[in-house]
Amino acid sequence: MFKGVPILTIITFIPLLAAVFLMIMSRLAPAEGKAQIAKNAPRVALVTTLAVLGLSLLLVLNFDTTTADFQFVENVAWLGGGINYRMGVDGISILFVLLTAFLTPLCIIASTKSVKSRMLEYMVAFLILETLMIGVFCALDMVLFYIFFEGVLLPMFIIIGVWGGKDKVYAAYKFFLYTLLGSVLMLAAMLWLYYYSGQVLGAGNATTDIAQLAKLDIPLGAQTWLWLAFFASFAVKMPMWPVHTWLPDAHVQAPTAGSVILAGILLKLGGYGFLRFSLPFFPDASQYFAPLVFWLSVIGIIYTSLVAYRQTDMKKLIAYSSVAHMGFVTMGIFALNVQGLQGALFQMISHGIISGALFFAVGIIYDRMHTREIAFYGGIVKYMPMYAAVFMLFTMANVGLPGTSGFVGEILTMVGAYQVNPWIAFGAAMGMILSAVYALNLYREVVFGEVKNEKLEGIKDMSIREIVIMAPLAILTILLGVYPSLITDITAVSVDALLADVNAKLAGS
Amino acid sequence: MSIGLEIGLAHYLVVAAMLFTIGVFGIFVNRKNVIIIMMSIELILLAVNINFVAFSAHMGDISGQVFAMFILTVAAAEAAIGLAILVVYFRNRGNIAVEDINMMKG
Amino acid sequence: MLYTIILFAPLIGALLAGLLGRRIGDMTAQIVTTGLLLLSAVLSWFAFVQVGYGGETQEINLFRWIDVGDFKANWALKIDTLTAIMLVVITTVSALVHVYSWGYMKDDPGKARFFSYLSYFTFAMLVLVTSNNFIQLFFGWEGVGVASYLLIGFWYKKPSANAAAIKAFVTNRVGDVGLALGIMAIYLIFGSVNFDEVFAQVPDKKDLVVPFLGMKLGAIELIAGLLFIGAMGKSAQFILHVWLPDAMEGPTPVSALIHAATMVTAGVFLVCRAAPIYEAAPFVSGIVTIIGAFTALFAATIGLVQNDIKRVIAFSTCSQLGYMFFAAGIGAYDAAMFHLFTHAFFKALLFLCAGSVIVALHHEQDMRKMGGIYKLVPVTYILMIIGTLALTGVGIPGLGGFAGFYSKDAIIEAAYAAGSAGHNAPAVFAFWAGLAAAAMTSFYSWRLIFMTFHGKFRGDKETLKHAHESPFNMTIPLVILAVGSVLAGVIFYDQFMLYKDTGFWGVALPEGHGKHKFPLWVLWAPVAVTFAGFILAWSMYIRANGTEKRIAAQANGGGEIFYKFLLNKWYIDELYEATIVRGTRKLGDIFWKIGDIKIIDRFGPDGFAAAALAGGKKLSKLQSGYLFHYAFVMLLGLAGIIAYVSVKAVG
Amino acid sequence: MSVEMLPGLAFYILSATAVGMAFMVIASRNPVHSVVFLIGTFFASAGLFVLLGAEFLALLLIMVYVGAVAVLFMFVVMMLDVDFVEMKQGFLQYLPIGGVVACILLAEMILLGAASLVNPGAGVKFAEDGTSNIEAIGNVLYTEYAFFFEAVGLILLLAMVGAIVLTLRKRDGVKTQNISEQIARTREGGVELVDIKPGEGIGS
Amino acid sequence: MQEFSFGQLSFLTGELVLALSVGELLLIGVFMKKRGVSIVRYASIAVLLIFAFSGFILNGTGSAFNGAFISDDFSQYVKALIGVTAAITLWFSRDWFKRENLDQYEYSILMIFAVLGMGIMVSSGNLLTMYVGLEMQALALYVMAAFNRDSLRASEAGLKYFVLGALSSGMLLYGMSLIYGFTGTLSFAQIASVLSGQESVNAGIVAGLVFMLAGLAFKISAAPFHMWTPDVYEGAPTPVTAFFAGAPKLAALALITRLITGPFAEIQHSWVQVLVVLAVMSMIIGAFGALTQTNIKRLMGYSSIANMGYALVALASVGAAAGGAAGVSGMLIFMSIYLVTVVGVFAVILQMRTRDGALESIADLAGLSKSNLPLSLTMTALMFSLAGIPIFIGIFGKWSALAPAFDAGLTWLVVIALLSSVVGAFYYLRIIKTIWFDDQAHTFVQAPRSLTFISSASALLLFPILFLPFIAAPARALIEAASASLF
Repeated sequence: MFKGVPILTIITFIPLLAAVFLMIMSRLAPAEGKAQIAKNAPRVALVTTLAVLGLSLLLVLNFDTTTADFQFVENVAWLGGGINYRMGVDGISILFVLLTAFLTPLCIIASTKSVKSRMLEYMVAFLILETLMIGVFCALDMVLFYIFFEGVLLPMFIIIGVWGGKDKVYAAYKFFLYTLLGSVLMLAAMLWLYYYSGQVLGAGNATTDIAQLAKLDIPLGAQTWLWLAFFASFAVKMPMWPVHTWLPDAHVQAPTAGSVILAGILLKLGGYGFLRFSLPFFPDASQYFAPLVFWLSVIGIIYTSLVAYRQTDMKKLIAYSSVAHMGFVTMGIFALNVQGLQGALFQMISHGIISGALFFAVGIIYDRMHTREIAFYGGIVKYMPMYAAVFMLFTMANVGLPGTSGFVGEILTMVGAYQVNPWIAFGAAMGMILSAVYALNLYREVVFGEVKNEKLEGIKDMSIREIVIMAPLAILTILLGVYPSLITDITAVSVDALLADVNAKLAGS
Repeated sequence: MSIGLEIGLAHYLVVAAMLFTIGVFGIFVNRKNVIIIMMSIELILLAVNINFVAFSAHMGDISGQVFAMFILTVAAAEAAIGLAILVVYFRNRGNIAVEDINMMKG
Repeated sequence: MLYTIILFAPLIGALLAGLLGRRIGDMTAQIVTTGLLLLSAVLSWFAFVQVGYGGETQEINLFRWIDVGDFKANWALKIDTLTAIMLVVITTVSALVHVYSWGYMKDDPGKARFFSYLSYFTFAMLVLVTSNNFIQLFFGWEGVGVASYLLIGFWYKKPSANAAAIKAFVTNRVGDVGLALGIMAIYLIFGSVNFDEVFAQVPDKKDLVVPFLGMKLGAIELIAGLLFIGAMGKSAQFILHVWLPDAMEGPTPVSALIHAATMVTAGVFLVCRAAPIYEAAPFVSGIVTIIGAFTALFAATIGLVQNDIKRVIAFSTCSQLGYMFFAAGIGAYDAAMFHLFTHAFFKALLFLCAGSVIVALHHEQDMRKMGGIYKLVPVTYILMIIGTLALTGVGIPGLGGFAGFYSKDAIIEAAYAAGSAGHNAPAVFAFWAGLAAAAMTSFYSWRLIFMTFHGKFRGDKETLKHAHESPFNMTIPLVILAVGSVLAGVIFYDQFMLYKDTGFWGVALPEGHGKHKFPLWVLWAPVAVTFAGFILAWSMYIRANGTEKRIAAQANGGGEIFYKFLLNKWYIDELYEATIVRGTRKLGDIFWKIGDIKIIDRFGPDGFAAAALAGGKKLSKLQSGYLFHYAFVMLLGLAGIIAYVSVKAVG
Repeated sequence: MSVEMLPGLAFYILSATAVGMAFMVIASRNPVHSVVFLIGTFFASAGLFVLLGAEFLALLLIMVYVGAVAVLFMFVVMMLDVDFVEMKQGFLQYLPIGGVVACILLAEMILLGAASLVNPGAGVKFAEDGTSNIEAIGNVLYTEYAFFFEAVGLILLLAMVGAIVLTLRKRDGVKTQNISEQIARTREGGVELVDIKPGEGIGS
Repeated sequence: MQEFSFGQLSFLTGELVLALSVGELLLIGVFMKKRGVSIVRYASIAVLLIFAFSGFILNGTGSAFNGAFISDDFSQYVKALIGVTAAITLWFSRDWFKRENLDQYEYSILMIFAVLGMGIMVSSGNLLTMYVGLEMQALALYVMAAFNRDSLRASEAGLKYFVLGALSSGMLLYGMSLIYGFTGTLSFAQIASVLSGQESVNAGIVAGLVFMLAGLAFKISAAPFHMWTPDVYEGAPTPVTAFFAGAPKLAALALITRLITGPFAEIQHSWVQVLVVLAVMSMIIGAFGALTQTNIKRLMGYSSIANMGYALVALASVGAAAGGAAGVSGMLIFMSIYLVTVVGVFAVILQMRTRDGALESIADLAGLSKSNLPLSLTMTALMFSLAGIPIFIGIFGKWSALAPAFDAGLTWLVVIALLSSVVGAFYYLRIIKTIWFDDQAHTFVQAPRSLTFISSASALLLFPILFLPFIAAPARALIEAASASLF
């Protein structure tokens, strides 16, 4: 269907074009017309992102799940020196494209009411953000990947900083510099890879093609350092313990949609990076460091779950729980077996949906009461029964209840990890208990109980707009929990190929 | 014959080095007067000239002397501009104490 | 199709009532859910006959679920006798509870929600028992946990209800973690999570030793142990029993359905389902026996002194579950299942009767404020007596008796048999513990009857005026259950226990042990201790205003140490509160306020930022603005570089 | 003392003078004295040039420096009318550390420069073919070095432009005649018609 | 000895045009008074553009005056950049000077002189050429720094710049004299042949080289010869600072490139060390020094110090056997992008003006995004590009500059560079933060079209224009040809 059509480029850059369009319109408009354009900006953004969603769906429908090759490949000479504009998707990346395309329109809908100022800029930032996020998952060139990967920081920085809460500046800085620090080490490693490809393939043939680089046989000593450098970046992005502290701050300060994107997509960049770079490029180092990752993951799961339990701010609690859930992802990835990898992929997608939904849920009451203090609330089920039901669903999904998508990822990653080291699975299983503790506690404090705070009297239940946001998320949560093959069928071949590749390299060295 | 009076290239180079050092020294030890600094610069250039001429004479190659000549010329131009800047500064500031030239720092 | 309807009818009911509850109204929701469940129940009996008597077992694959590498689990129905029994128990009790709730929840504003939860619970429980693999079982396992959480916390305004709900869920989760780990171990060792494939391989892996958490364990023993942890959580066995008494915060029908008849028996079901594994794991089976027996005893001791009517029954449940476990532990899976079956009837009956009493007394649950109301609620009184007779296992060996008589005695006899076969100390312990618990069961059951229905009324007189017998929709289910309590033993004893002849169990359980000959004292001992318990209760609570005296004594002195120890449930809640709960909170605080803020942030990002800024300040101080400094730095740099290069390059 | 020793002796005297005077340039408190010492330095250096056989450059040095640069310095010193009394203290304050660095630098320069000569003792040569120094320079200056000559000419032009830009001031209030402006004067520029509204005057 | 022919003059067409126009323009300026100022300015811009592109148009490669003046692809490319940036900075200076009452035609003339000097520097094939070029450039810049002669800060900047610049040219000259003395020639080509014949390097040559590099390091404000930079950046008139930040740096870097690929290619072990030291110190001092700055021009000064560090990393890797051409082209790519960026940044700074006058404090940018969205977007793009945050091409500049370092075995240098860039990101972010997050401080007056055009064009170049394959690839081919011509 898409023969000869640069569909990935189109999907990636449509939002950017829309952003440029909005900016130009606002620039050209007379002063009194500017307000009008700002008012219509969400509509433009919504239409655009829905178009992207539609195209992404078409893309997935046209995706051939029987091959592990990259599909819809584009390859254009670009910056020279072996740096080409290479785009393509495989089973590992395509779902992230879809996830991004899926979450962004919801964010836009959610923001139409909750964002009070500078609507135009907000929409532009989100559209740019979408381009970058989709780009990350489509990029098959290291430089291109880096550009998208890091570029994401920039609209996010603005989003947190401009539309954020009280300590937005601190949070924005922390978010930005923390992740940047990790990423520059990755950049150093990328530069080294580039240099090394020149060494191996002959001068002048140096390349940044991910597929070609994956074929290189990198010496063991170098692998160690390179792996650590990439790890520095991805671990911060994930985020893994102990480099997670930026996340709660960023989440708390970011506007609702920002949190959704942050938890839903940005955290996945790290996991995706592990799959795309660390494993195929440095299989030996990955194996060597797998225990380290395991322990960090498990410590992270337990530690952050406990911390989450003590939070007094809803968003912070969910943010910490995100860290814990990402622990399952890293654990699964470095189990280096089918269940682990598939589970990690699944967990990422599912967490994208669930945590997104939870942040939306917090946003719904935040929009009404303008506080995220848990203690402020209580008993809102009385006025918001529908909200309570939806919130319950996602709380349970967050807890990893079977039948919701949260379960599948957790159990698969744990099955994967158990095969390597039962201790790890045991530790992660502790996280299962603790997640119940903090999630249900949150639910109890906010939703159940008597209405003690009179400000809560008559708080309105979910509006149509909010239902429109939550419904698809709820449906997907259950659908994926009941029929996870929707995802695992798409990822299976690619994951198998990745594993085969890694194992072949491990056997060879 | 006394060794000390056998004059070779090295002697000239040492003299030039000393003049150069004095010039440099003059720049950062002087705290009071910018004009002295300007003169120090002339000393540095003089040291360089001695070097060039000595090498030129030593090798019998005239280009070193031509170079020195151009340095002289440029030095004159430089002095002119330097002094012009100094005059401008003096007009604005009212004195030329080196210790007072620290409006911009940090 | 039959089984599909049985399974999904409750789900449909739950969804309709839950999602559209407010649109279609409470009444419609009630009708829909109850109707669908009745349908389900009727079909279940049909299926029970088909499977149990017709020997028709089958597996129905619905659709794929998790399918990753070899890790495959389908949504499927596995129908064998074990399942069929559970189907009957679940749907029947559930249907009756639905009906009962029409009356019990009459004035509650959240009726649709309540029925939705009930149906949802039934669905989850059905999924659990019809599963053909461990993963689906786990789905049901956790599903019932959630349903239980929702139902315990049904009255969400009550903080105690909320706390109890969370406690139930979290404690269950602890067990679930064991189960999950067990499933992972199963997958690792057998390469599959399907029951048939796993059980078929058990003999091959008998001697396999695997490392687990630094220990070397027999693979099968390990799996059995982990699965049992799951079972302990769900079935409220000692250590993980703490949630069950608190669960009584929920509406009484819930207690009857979930915390007596069905969910709590899931653990027993699991052990029986995994019988091939436990058969191959003698050590863990011994542990199961000990824990079961100890729980039977332990819960009974606590039951002796409780004052909340529902709590007494709850501890009784706990105790009875102990019986089932030690039966399973000694290999008498048939007896365990039989007791499960009969217990479902009389325990549900007891709970619902208690509910009837509670409703009659305007939601008063404290037995100290009851008394002498048998005339006001005669039906309930009679039915409760029946339930008590069934629970305490009244009957005459050789002639017959109430349901409990058959099943409980079967267990005690099986324990004796296993113990007397030698080399089975746990079984011996179980036998004596079982007897002791039987005595206590009798005591606390009669104590309950006496305190509730006899003597003088001790509560608010105003309440007494409005006390009335329950409506029909509440009493009819009671009657049906009472019938079951009386007859379930008699009718099904042969099928359950003598299946060598009937072929009732089919392939669902390992080969049974056949009929034993027991010494006469073994046959009579349970009856004897039961009678002893009754006499003691009567003498303490009926004779000469016993109840009032006791209550007065408690109010004055608080009783002796032993009494307090029992009343406070061996102080286990307090122990957990002091260690685990507070430890968790403390640890969370430490990690957050010290770990994250004082260590990671302080030495990480904030520290770096501060250091960089300090460095920047130093550096800009060096930039003094003075010409001579600048020149000096240049010269210094020049001299330094020359020195460096001459060392590096020239040498 | 033989005649051969004369150049050597002259070198020592001249170089000692040059260095000494150079030191006095930076050490003397009065800038006027500094300028004088500077001139002395240049004279001594010119002597060294003569010793090296670069007579033309020696003359040039004196002409350019003494005749132009030093005079310029003097001119500026006088013009700026700096308060000389203030220029007294502070000289020795930073001397030690500065001296150490200067000495290190000097040592390095001598060690790496003069001491690394392949033949440090070799004397200087003079033009072999007997052409005089000025002739030799003249031969190449406008041929081989014509480009540089032109370029340096531009630098002088630049210096001129620069110095003028910086220092030339048009003073206000100094009336000069501008003929072209006077001739180009038109009615539009010279006459202003003002529409005076009643009661406002033309004050504003 | 090569005979002089007029054909050789075609190699220096650009320089000749500049030199000849100086006289004409001076006359125009003198006689046309007020009107002459803008005529001279536009004429100068035209002349500078002719200078920039004459090399490409005539495309003559070769050398004149016995190899003293070299014209090759490298010099053509660098001159094109220098000419264009000079023309742009001259163009956007107009408004500022007018408003400050400083509009004088001499400024254009000085600019031409400076560019002429740079042209000579870039093309030099001889120590004397190099010196003449450097001095011409330097003298013009001294005057330009103090151009606002009624401002104390400008004259102080000029004075500092002059004194330290003279000191540096003294060092440079001293180095030259040593080189001359120890190789016996002024010509680059002959120096190279003398050095290639030697087995071991004479310490005098090393010393001479270090002195020369120290002198040149001053021109590119590499630490520890950077001290003048912040002060002069702050004090000089803003358009002059804009000019300082770009063209002279490139010219001096090109000169260093010429030295290390030409005469001293054989003794790379001596200069690699120097460049590495300079690079490390520059990157660190540039990064940390800027952290506490409040004046945006000063901050840009430190920023340029840090950026020169990256460029030096590229040059240091020229010493590697394999990385030579890659190092040079890395430097050229980096500097090309850097020039685009700084021109843009200063175009923005020039727009910081209220009715009361020009502003230069970072705090004055507060809340700019509320009052002037296009300008703040532009500034954001520029800052992110400088910080090396992708989607702007700045990161590719860094990539190109740092990649060759691996060939030279300077991995740790890359790591230092990248880590220091994180520190650097901190202060660039501060500007962005001020623009977007803070409450509005001022409303700037409407900026002239030239400025807005330049600033937004620069931002657009950083993204997306330079990313377009059909622009990026030819540009890179051009740069690679330029750097290949040195080897």
